[in-house]
Amino acid sequence: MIPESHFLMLGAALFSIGVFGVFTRRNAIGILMSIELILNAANINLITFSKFSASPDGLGQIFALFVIAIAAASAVVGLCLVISIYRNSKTILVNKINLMKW
Amino acid sequence: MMNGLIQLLSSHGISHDFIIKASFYFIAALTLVFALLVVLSRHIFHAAVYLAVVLIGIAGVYLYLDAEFLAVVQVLIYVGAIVTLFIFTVMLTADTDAGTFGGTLRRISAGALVSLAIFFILVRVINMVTIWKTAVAGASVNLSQLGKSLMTQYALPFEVISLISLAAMIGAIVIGKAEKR
Amino acid sequence: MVNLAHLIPVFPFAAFVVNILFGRRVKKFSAIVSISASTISLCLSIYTLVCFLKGQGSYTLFKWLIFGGTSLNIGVIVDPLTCMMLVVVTIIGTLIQIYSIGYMKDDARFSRFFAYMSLFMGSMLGLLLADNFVMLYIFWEGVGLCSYLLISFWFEKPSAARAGMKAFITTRIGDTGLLIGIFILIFSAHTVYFSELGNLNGASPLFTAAAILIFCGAVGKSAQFPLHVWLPDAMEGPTPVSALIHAATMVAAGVYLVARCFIFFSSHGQALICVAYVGGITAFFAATIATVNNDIKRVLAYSTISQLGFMMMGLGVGGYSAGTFHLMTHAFFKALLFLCAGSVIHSIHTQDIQKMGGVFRKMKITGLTFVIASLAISGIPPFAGFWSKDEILSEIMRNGHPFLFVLAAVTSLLTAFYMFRLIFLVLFGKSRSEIHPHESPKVMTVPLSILAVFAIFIGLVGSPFMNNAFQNFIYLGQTHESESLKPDYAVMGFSTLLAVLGIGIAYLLYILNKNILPQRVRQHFSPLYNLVYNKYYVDEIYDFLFIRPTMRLAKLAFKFDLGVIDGTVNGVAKLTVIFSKIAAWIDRYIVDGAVNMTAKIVGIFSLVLRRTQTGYIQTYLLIAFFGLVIIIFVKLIIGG
Amino acid sequence: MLFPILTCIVFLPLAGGLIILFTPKKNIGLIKTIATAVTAIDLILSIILLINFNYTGSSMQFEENLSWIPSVNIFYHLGIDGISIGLIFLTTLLSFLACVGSYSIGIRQKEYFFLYLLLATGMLGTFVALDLVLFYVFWEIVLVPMYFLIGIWGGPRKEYAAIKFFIYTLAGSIFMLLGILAFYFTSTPHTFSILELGKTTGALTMPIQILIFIAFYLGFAVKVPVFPFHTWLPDAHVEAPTPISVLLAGVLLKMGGYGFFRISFPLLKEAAHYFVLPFAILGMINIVYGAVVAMAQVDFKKMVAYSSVSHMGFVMLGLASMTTTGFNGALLQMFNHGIITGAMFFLVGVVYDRAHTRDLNKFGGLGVKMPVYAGMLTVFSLASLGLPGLSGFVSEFMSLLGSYAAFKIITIVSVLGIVITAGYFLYMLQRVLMGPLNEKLAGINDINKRELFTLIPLMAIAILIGVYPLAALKFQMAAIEQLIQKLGGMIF
Repeated sequence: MIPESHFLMLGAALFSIGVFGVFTRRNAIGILMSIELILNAANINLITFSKFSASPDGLGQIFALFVIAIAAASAVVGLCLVISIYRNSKTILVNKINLMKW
Repeated sequence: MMNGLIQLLSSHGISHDFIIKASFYFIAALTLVFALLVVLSRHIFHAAVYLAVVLIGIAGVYLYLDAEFLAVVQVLIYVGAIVTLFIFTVMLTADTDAGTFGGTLRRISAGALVSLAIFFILVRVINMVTIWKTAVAGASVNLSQLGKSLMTQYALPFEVISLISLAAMIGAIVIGKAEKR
Repeated sequence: MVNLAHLIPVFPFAAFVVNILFGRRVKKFSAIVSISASTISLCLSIYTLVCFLKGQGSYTLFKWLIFGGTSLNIGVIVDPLTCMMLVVVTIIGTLIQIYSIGYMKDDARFSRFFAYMSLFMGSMLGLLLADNFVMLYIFWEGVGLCSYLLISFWFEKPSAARAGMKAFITTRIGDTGLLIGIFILIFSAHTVYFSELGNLNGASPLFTAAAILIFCGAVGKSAQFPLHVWLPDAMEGPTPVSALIHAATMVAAGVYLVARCFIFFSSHGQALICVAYVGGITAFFAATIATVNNDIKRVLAYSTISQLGFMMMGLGVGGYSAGTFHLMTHAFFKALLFLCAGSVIHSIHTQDIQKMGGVFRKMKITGLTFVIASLAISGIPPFAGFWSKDEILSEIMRNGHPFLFVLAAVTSLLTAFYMFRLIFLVLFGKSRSEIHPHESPKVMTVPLSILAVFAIFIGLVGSPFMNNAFQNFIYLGQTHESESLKPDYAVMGFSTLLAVLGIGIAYLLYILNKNILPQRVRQHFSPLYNLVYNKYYVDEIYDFLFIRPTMRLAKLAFKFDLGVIDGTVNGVAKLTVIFSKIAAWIDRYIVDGAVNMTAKIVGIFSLVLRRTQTGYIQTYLLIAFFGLVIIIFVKLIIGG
Repeated sequence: MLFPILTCIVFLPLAGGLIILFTPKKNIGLIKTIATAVTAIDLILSIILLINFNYTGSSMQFEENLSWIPSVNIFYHLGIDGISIGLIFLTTLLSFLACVGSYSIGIRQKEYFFLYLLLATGMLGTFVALDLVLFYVFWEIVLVPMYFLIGIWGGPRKEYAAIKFFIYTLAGSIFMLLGILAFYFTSTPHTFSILELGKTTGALTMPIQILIFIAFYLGFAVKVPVFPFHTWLPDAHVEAPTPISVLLAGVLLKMGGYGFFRISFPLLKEAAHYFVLPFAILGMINIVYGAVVAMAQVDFKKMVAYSSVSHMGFVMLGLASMTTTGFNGALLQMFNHGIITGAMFFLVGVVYDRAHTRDLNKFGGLGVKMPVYAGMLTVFSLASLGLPGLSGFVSEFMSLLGSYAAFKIITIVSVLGIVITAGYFLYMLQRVLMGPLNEKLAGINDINKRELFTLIPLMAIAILIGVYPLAALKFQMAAIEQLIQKLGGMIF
């Protein structure tokens, strides 16, 4: 059997790639994608734990379901924001959107 | 469904265990590569496609974790709905700015450094944690059990999730609507 | 025989209060008030004399002051010396006050004059009656005050004001000596009363010092040698004042004091000798100045100093009765002399004898009394002066003081000379300037004639013809061993000879060849003449030695006070100001500097941080995660 | 004593002051009547005090003792004995007369009379307080109004004089505060009361006693004033308005001397004996130096100020003598000096109001134009130069006599000081009264009824004490005797 830590390694790797993506991506959508990656990494961990630990009724998997639902909701909202930003300032490059900058 | 596939392969004389391991590592490597591509690709459209591939890979990994329902759900929702949504958005905002990826080298290196650091920390933590060593490989969870617990024990979160989805929908419509002058 | 002695000074004081308070309204009447007061005192003193003869002694009245243990009671001393002085002072006082009605008739402050006169009478009588040193000192100063007030009576004249001040301060210097003497007596001898002075026989040097200090008080008051400068200037006051105070009574107080503590002095020999010599020097010294002075009153003033010196000499050689006898007789004829001079000045309004001459023809009575008085003072036999001066001369001879005897002889010669120089210049010869003398009014001439009678007959009281009644009276009750009373004819003859010689020289110089001889004498001995004429420059010396340096010292002290002490105070103030400036500077640059520095640091620091606010969300996320990483990393290392 | 007479005397002026605060500013007449009435009642009270004060007892009389700050053991403790009775009467008398004398104040009468009454309270309080803290409080209360009184109604250099006065006295009083605290901490049952401290003085070791004595000395020496600290006095006097300089000279100088009598000597016996010689020398310097400097003065008021320095020298001398006569003389000298110098300043005020100058050379021949004034000035000048028959002589004579017992040379030098005193007073009389009339002052008119009213009582007292000194001495005899026994001085 595949040892449980490998799955966790995979999750960790995905997580760090997602984080790297968030830091370096200049495009708002790119950032959102990276966030999806991060969420999936979390899901992997959840399911791994539900499989290897003695949780009775697949708690991890239920939780993962919920995560997916929320991820979907957040993605939707994020994208709408991106579209409205685009409509306002014709760009979604993060370093151009700096109204908040003092 | 996973066991069926394995039987199919083992009959061809490759030992049962080796097959599982090899296939898993292959899928994992594949996922990671495409994940990197998502992050590093110059064109945002390519990134979206690569994202889809990564998500399918992850679905595959779920199978190894005896979470068939989730794999299906993953593929169905994530890839089907969310990635398509991304692609729509990309189309809508066809930003002419070339080189979506980039930014100064300094920022990239800083980002890389931080993410690597996080990765090492996580790895360190994984190795440190010992409770899993004792845990025995739990029985797989069949779907009906999942459905029952969802409806009985976790009814409240289930309702909350529905509310969140509703809120997200309304929010999206409101933001998406063109402002009246 | 109830004791009324203590009432004697009360009446003059009452008259003083009346005149001072109601002076302006009562105007002329004030003279009557003060004269009646002094006549009452006269009767009382005669009454006290009579009581004394019947054996009434001194008595104490009430407690006045408490020093720690001992308490000081006020009392009255009634003994031969006091009775004699009381009678003399009241007689002369009354006569002079009558005289001054005429003299001061048209003066603006008539009532104030009489007020001061009765104040003087009161304090003089008080002084005579005081039975202890403290009371004596109080009236002593009181008398000094009156002389100050009366000398500077016409205070519009600055010279009068200065003379008054000079008199007061000089006598005051003498009084401090007296005060210290009293302290010594109170502290070491534990006694203040004259009666207890007798039993201080222990001749310790401290008591001798006390005796000399007390004598120093007498020197101040009786204008003896070092402190005589004030008497000639005191002539600024009206003539009756000079007559009463500066001839008869006050100046005699010094002699009275020495006589009063004669027992104390005699038990300490050195003090007595010192008295004698000071007296001798003063007598001779003053007589020389009198011979050349041209102001009629100043001549008489110097003659008073000389006669006082004579009395001091008498007492000094141990002649208690001789001294006191001369004191009594001198009081009469000196007062008479002053009053005559007063009436002369009153009529011709000048005091310079060079301008006078031939006054006798117009002022018969004044002239005659003037001559009688001069005869008395020069010591011509039948008159008073002869007997008392002769007594002193014989005493000096008997107690074996050759040098003093020569001094006394020369002085009496000079006395006769300057008196008759005065007589010839003023009364006889031609008047040297257009003066038109006229006889003084009755109110002035009557006292003159009464005093003239006294001047003639008072001497007989002590003469052998009335078997030395005065001497016995003075010594009543006390054992008197020193004086032998047999008349010493040799001395009598010698002194009469001296007197006649003096008069002859004066006659020779001033009448016979008018002013040839005096001029020639003057040129011949000009340096000596100038020295004597300028009163041996004593005033100038004093001024140079004492007055100017004190003023300079005062100014110096004031400058010192201002400069140094105020200087230090202001210096301290400036110092604090400088300190505060430095403190302000420090505060501004260092403390403030530190504050600004921190501000700058914070500024720099914030600049650094500011750069992180790039506006990219990613950088914020990066920093956040970076923080997370560090925290976990540290936790891991430490957590282990 | 059921009726708290002392508290009334002390706080009546303050009450009057408060009433004045409420009276309208314009109504000057009312203000003046209130002030005069209050001070008059105060005077009557102090006379009542005098009448039923029993001379024989040397202990505290009319004592009032309430706890004020119990936690720190401070009591509101009042009481008088032979030493303070005379000064109380002097203070009430002078404040009444000076109040009458203040009618000539032209500006801001309301504040003036309020501050004046506050000052009166402060002064009275100092003399009756038997608790060190209460004493210090009253001591400071006196400073503030005096500062304003000099600072606002003063002459040309008033600010300088006021500040100098204030800081000088304050500096001194700070040391005094140290002394008080030292007393508090060294006394076993931690008390401020002068009486208790008096009983337990044995406990203090010599060096502590010396330190405390020096601390108190600085506080009191500034007030007396003693030689090096006297330069504030002439400035303060010259610039202060007449009635204020009367109070300043008449009463404030006595607070220093009183301090020595009440605190320094009885409570610090050994230290007092230790410092006797410097006291005498300082006293001598005060007398001679004060007299000499006064001789050189041209300003009338400054001359009288320096004469006060000289007269207070006798107080120091009397204190140094450690004999009953010396102490009696010193205490009486304070009383007499208050009366005489108070009158002198009134007289200076009279001339200043008419001629608007204090330069002695500008006067001349006033005797003709102002005979009554001339008489008054002569009497008081003679009193202050110590002419027998007037009060000045008695106290000077006793102080000198007392100090002669202890220090022979110093007394002799001080006696010479008297001659110089006679010198500068007569020199002043000569310049002011005698000589030709100065034409500028031709139109001058004589002393008026009100000014005369302020001077008559003072003259009466001066003559009374001069002629019959037992009248004043009998009050203080017992208290001085007891103090000397405690100090172990000579009963000479």
